Amino acid sequence: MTDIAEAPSAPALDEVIIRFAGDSGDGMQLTGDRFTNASAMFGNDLATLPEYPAEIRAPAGTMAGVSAFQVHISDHDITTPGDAADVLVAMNPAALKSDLHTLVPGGTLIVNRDTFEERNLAKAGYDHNPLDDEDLAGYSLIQVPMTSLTKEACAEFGVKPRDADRSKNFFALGLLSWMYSRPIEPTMDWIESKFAGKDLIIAANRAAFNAGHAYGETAELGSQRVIVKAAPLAPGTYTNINGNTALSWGLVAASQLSGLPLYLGSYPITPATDILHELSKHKAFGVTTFQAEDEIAAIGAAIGASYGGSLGVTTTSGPGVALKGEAMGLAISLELPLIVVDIQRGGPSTGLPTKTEAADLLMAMYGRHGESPMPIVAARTPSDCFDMAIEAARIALVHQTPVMFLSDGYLANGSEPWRLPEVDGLPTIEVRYATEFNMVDEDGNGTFWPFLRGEDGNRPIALPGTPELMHRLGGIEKEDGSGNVSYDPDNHEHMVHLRNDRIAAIPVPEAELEEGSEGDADLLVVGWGSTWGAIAGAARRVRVAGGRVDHVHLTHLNPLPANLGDLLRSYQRVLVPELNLGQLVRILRAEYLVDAQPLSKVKGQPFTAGEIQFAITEALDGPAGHKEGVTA
Amino acid sequence: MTDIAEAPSAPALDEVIIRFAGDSGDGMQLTGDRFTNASAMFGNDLATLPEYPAEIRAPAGTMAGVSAFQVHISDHDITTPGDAADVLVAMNPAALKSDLHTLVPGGTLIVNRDTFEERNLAKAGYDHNPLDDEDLAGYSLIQVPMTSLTKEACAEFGVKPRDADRSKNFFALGLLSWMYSRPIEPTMDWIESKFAGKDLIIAANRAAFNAGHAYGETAELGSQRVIVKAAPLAPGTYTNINGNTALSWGLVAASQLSGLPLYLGSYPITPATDILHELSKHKAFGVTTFQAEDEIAAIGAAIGASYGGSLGVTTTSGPGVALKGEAMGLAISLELPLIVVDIQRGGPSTGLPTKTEAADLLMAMYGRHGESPMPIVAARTPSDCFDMAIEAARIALVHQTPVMFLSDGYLANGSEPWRLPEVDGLPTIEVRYATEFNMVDEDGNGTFWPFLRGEDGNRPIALPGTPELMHRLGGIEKEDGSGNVSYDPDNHEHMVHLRNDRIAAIPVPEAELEEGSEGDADLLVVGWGSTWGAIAGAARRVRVAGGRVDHVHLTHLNPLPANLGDLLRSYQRVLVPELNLGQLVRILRAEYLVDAQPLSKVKGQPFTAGEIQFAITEALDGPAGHKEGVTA
Amino acid sequence: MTDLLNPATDVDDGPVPETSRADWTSDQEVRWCPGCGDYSILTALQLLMPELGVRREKTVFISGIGCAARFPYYMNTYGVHTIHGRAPAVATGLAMARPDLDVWVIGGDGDMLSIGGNHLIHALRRNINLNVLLFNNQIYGLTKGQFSPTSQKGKVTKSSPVGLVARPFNPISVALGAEATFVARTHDMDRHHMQDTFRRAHEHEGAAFVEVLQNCNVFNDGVFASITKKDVREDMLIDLQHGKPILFGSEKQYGVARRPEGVVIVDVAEVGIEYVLVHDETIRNPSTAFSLSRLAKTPATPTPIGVFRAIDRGEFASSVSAQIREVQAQVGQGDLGDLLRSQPTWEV
Amino acid sequence: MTDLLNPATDVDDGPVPETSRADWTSDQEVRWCPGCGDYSILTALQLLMPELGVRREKTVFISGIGCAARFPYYMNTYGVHTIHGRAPAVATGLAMARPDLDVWVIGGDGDMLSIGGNHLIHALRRNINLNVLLFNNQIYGLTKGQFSPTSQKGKVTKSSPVGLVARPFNPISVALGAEATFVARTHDMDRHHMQDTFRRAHEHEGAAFVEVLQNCNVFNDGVFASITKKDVREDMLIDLQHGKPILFGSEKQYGVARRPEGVVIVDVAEVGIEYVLVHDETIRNPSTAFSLSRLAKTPATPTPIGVFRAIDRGEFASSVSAQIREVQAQVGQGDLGDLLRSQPTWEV
Ligand SMILES: Cc1ncc(C[n+]2csc(CCOP(=O)(O)OP(=O)(O)O)c2C)c(N)n1
Ligand SMILES: Cc1ncc(C[n+]2csc(CCOP(=O)(O)OP(=O)(O)O)c2C)c(N)n1
Ligand code: SF4
Ligand code: SF4
Ligand SMILES: [Mg+2]
Ligand SMILES: [Mg+2]
Repeated sequence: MTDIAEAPSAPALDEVIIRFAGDSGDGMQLTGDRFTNASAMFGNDLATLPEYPAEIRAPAGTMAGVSAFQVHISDHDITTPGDAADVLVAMNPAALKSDLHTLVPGGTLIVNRDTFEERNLAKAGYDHNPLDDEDLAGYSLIQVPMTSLTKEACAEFGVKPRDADRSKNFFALGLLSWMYSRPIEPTMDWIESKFAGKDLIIAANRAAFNAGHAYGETAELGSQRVIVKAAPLAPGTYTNINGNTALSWGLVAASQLSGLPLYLGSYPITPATDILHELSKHKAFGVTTFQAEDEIAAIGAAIGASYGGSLGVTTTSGPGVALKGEAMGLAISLELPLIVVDIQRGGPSTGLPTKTEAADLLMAMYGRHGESPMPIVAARTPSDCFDMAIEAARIALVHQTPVMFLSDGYLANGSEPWRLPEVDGLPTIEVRYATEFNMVDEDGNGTFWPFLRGEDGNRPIALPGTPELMHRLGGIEKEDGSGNVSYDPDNHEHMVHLRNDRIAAIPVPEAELEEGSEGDADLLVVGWGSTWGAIAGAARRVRVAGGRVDHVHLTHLNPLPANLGDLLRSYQRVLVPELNLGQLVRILRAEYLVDAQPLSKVKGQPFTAGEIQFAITEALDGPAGHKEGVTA
Repeated sequence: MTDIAEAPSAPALDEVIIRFAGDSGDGMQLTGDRFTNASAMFGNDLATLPEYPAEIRAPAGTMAGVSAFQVHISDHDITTPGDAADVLVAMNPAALKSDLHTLVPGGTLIVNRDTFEERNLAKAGYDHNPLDDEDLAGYSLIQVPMTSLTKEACAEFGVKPRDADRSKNFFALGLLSWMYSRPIEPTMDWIESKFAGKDLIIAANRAAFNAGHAYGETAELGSQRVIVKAAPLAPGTYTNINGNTALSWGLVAASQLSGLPLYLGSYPITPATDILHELSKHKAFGVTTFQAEDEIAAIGAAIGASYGGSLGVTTTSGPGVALKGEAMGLAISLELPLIVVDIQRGGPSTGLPTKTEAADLLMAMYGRHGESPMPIVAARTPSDCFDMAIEAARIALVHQTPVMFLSDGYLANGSEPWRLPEVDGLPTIEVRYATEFNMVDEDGNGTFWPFLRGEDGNRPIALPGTPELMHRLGGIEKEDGSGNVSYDPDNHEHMVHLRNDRIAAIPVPEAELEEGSEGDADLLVVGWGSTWGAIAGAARRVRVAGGRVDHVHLTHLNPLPANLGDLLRSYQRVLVPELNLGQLVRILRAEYLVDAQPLSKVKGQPFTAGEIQFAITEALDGPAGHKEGVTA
Repeated sequence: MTDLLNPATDVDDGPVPETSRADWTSDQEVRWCPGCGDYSILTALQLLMPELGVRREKTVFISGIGCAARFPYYMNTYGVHTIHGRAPAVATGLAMARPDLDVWVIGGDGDMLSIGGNHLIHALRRNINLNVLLFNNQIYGLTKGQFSPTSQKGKVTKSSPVGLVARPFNPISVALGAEATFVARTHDMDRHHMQDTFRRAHEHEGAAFVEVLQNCNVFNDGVFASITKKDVREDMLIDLQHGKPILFGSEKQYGVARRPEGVVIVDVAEVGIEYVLVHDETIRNPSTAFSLSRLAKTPATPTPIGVFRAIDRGEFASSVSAQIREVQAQVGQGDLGDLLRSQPTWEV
Repeated sequence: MTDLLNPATDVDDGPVPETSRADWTSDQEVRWCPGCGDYSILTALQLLMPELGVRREKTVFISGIGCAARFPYYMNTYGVHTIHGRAPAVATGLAMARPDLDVWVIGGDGDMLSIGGNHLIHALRRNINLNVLLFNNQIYGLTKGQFSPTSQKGKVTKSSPVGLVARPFNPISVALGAEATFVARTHDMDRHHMQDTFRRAHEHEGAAFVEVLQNCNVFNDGVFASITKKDVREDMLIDLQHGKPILFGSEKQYGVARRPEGVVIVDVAEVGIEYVLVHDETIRNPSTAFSLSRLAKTPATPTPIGVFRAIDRGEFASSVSAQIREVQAQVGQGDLGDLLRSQPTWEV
């Protein structure tokens, strides 16, 4: 934990939610990221929510171009990036206009005053300067001429004003770092290493940062300075990680744990592309990445690699999954391991590519022709993507099946502190291949039957290259045992049931109530995926207010935990918050005939804890087993 | 009705089930087809079940090469091709071996004795001649040297023995026509017109047919001759039609009724290809057929044509639907009319291409990313495909949405007599396009908003070519009203709900109990698709035996009929027979929380009435609302 | 029954009104990065359209997904921004259903040569009346900088951090290998050349394929600079002109001549002008055009631009409707009642 | 941590055992129509394999769907009958994961040029080590007789009852347009020519593309008869032989010569043998090979067979693993603990 020697006496807050908003060109993602990292190094618990436009660079200064980064830091364990911001940094009028609604009443509003001039105001659609508005009276408004102060500060290093302009985000970062007593070194170190060799840029960014810091110190903002103490995290080594990185590392880990080379077949698509980028860097681990011509080729190649003995993975988002349906059916029919990663985004169709949603669950369950069951796992937090990637690999490799891994845009890009696991403590994944005959043919000679199952119900996989075990696989119905093409009606029925049963029989952990649950509350909230944080936060608040609510969070969506039916039936009311129109809730109702009710949000944004808290409170007040769903 | 002057005194049967089985090269489909047509012309009610191998021509004489055609003819209204055959015609040993199990105990077995020689016996895997077996004692075995008799008969017309061999199926047809007192003229006429110009072939086929007929007359088979009288069908003009033809004609009719040109974008796939073939013939109706490079291009082109003002249709089977998911999402987002036809077949993956199954319902419901609802209709009999094609077009065009049409291999190839509808009685489909401004812009000028909905909730479709109404559509989320790209969270939520609600609000007919149902029976059987005949037949039998069972058959799977929930809840027991592992039943359970139970068959074959009868009887005996599904 | 085929085709709309660039400009804010080459292509087209004598309402832009594919939003015509790679397929259906329309297909190198490669080559093979503009920036722009099928071997991108292994497609060669009847190349730095090329594409009956070299200044800046920058163009761009000897260089000192292995660049003074190849777009055999497409392997050596090939061959959509018309001429308009009675029937 | 890349590559399996045709024949009953051209292709390969000095267990046949795609079932090797059109994609993954294997891809003209066209051209462009055999029967066999992308214009099929409107792909031209490094054609009537061609494909480092003219006697009987029947072959097939003048005819009286528009057929006596083109498979510029691919427009005029092009260019899969090896040589085998600590960390 880094020491903040300079601000021992600043008043302490238990948490704060800060939102940086500016033009896409203003570097807000970087600013947020740096603030987050400094806070992480300082020891806070935290959660982040980056939000950026679908355009590469929407016209500067417009509403469409606004990019924002929200970070929640605290001295205790938190689960979401926060419902509303305590502090909003608005780098230009468009950012003010688009994001003011995210600021709590009475919150601190820091604006870059220099940008509130005619051209920018017009681009944002203001016909006057909102800084003069009464509306802002309800906020604690701090106007800072960030651009000009940055230029001034940079001038002495010989940085041209135009170039200096690019450093104004470091001014904002410096100011906020002062206000929240963040450590300085991590940011300085990062600037040095990131821009190594570009001395002028280093100088400009440092100067801007320092100017911002000094501005806080000197400009009578003294009263604003607070500290958010480190959180009492479990001892260990921490890093701040986002979901896509955690997922990538989890796949690398699974490769190491199983002893199989990792093969990624992928086609770029937001918000999954970063996994391709990340894994492309890890050639040292023998990782092969293949950017295919399309999503179908990507999964096709992953199937080919898997057939050859690699850990075959394909990563994509909803539109890509919609294209891979037929190929997944092939992997199911071949009974080959494979991981299909879906980083869900707003749909349907192209939808909202950079926004989050979780509306692909039913497609994951049913989006293939014929009876083609496939296990599904879902991560709950950014760091959980690491564990679930290993779990997906375990299921795929041990049970010889394609597995769907569901994440979403919020987990993919959001980050949290992660206590690094002990590498040696990670359980190995045992993969066995056939190397010998398992049958005797009519003439009494040894032969190999690729579908003659062992006790575990698995078919023997003989990798190409294995002497004597040559055999043919295919997507046409096959005779169980010999694997020969078979049009026999009874065999087909047997195989359809077998494929179904073997997936249904995959052991998954029992559903366990989340911390704070009592087991006999008035309401059970059932969640899956990235809603974990918001539900957990909401449940806490409800409990604090005296409400009795329990929470169970599903990591395995297919098969479902064996005890889930009993668990659900033991509650009078079941509420299922989802970032869709109610998908898991349909599965639960069909499976267990319980009157679970949906809580739906489809705005391209994660739930806030407040939204779920409200719905829980409403439900607690309402009749048990009520009929109508609620919409956040 | 054709008169059978020659056999007035033959004893009458109320129905008979005949199965022709032989090598793929023996022309069994044609034989069955001709027998069916003669029976149809004669006035019987009938139902057929063609079954052929996936190979074009599997090795002659082998089990894999057996092709069969079952036809059920009766003097009363029937609904299925029959549970088991009363008569089996086996043209070779392989056919006997593979199809004997379909013959009722004591049934008539007619074999082509000439083929029961060493080579053919070996190919079928017999080490002796089964005609000598005791096993056959339980059947009424008629051995006819069909090959040699055919050759003899043909010789006088100068037909070479090798060529004559090809006519032996007409010998079988002649023999069966005699036995069941079928009219001769339709077959003779057909031979003349089919082989017009090929005099030798005409002579050979006629000679073979006559020889078979004469054989019955002379060879002491007198006792075998029976008659199945005409059925009391409603007056009208009838034709014998299969599902794919009916579907094709229904699409042509929908085009005429809506005044929109029909555009089919398709890629060949069994068992849907015949629709492409059929529609390719109907250029006189202005039908455009486009065989695309793949399924995605096929639906893409259909969307393009639909955007241009055609009735856009794409036809395929399960693997093709699995590829079209992303494009369907586009059509949903664009709110454009489109029909997606899925002729379901055995799955998963390549599965059983020539066999029937109905396991694509959940894919039809959910097989797309994001919230992308789409209406679904399903045909219940071959001729119903005509009506449902018009219904699908009506929904697509009036409600501006892609519609999924579910049929299956059994409906596609099976046939039944169809009373032709009055063309003038078919209801027209009103399609309206925007031709004028519907908005005023900031400057007070008229402008066009492509998503400014009318009272019916439909967006105004302006066809390209319409002056002044130029606008842009896209799959990115759009602002309701203006249609501009919008990343606004509230607008997205509004649009997701809107797309869902507008499909949910499509008016569909109330669920009505089938004939014979009483409304308060002990059990309700809920069916959809091609199971109609078997369920109806089973329900009749149960009622005859004193059981109380009702039957409702769903033609609209999404949205479901408004009264369905109440209907289901009014029964103690609900049984849902499906050619899958239980798909509709999941939807019903989730939707209505009723303990509906599945009855599952996945053998690549339709249900027999007997199988369903058995399950109904079991269910009637069991406790109400029991937990475990049954498997036929 | 009524004649349902292409009802819109026969309408006489009177003379085409005069239009200006503004008439072809939609009210949508353009959302490319400042400095993106796509802007100049847009300008070129918006300025060209008024000259083509076509109606805005008869003009449709169809695109897939990518930065390039945003194009339709900015044209005040009909337009559909479809899904990644499928624009040629959607456009094919539209062009078949509506031969009266002028259909343009816009897409990037990823959109049309990676995921959409198959639709593109089949559209070219069929020779359907589309104007296909492929904006080749040798990168995936919208997804922020992965290599594309036209990226140069060795290229370092986000998905090829130690350099791209595969060799790129040459879009002109691909098109010619796919039987394209009109194949051309232009670039975003020369508005007039773009306009000339687009005009020719528009005039072509059948599928017209144009590769537009386009600068992505954010993820692949300057990749064509060594051939398209004003000061190097004379030496680095070989402007193909029908019927003229293929010459380039400030003094037209270089030319293109046939050699056994294909065409090569020669010093005119050395070989003599009579050995310089005279460009003929209309040779039915695409071999010479193909050979010209192989002149430059990377955008660092002299590169031909202009029309490589332009031949007449039956247009697909009109041939399809002609078949329908022919059948109708022979048997008349279809009658639904007759259709239902076209199989054997019987009366009860 | 262990080296996970391609573990199977390094094993030394000792000398390759002698095999016979029977060893390469699986126990599956062959299920093509009697008389189908696929039989002779199967025979050719089963007879060739023992001569190639390869192991059965190191040989994999990957196919899509179609009659042709049934092929893997009949070879006593490893094999996967995948889904329609995707064989080149699946094979690409396998060949990348397992460079030790000899991977063959089999498919029909529909499988590989219609639905699978894009995967094919990308596999050829990347130059991945696959032996791709396209059985071209100019028809969809398995679905019972629709036209394919290689069917001749005007062809009457079940889906083109009044004649096909579109013009076909020339598979050789498509492959050359897609940067293929090995391109050849053979036919099902000449076992020795098939074997020579397949052997060459096998020996090629990179993607080897072979078009096999194949008779579908049920749905497209005799479509190649006018060039492949024994008695016409001499006059109708132009056997390309590296380093030899391209001659054909019973007395080698015809030859192929260059002309401005491409290569053409000439009367040797008229032009003189010195003007006859000497075939060179190894020219890096594919223009001449492309030109040769345009000699015959329909299978009714003299048609070149043999190897059109065979050049060396970096193989894809080995380049990809070489990159990995290089990184490993520089930074060592990855360590999971280090990876987890590769971002800034802090201790609590
Ligand atoms: C089915 C699908 N796959 C992937 C994507 C993601 N995606 C959007 S644009 C694009 C490629 C962009 O490159 P290019 O086509 O060259 O266009 P540019 O942006 O360079 O103009 C990709 C991969 C998508 N939207 N849909
Ligand atoms: C996704 C999908 N689409 C369509 C089909 C149907 N199908 C099977 S094989 C085939 C084409 C066969 O033609 P070709 O590839 O030329 O092989 P051939 O049978 O002629 O050897 C088609 C369209 C399928 N199995 N899967
Ligand atoms: S990313 Fe590149 S191609 Fe896309 S808009 Fe920006 S500069 Fe243009
Ligand atoms: S249909 Fe044609 S290609 Fe297929 S097996 Fe029969 S003859 Fe061969
Ligand atoms: Mg690009
Ligand atoms: Mg073929």
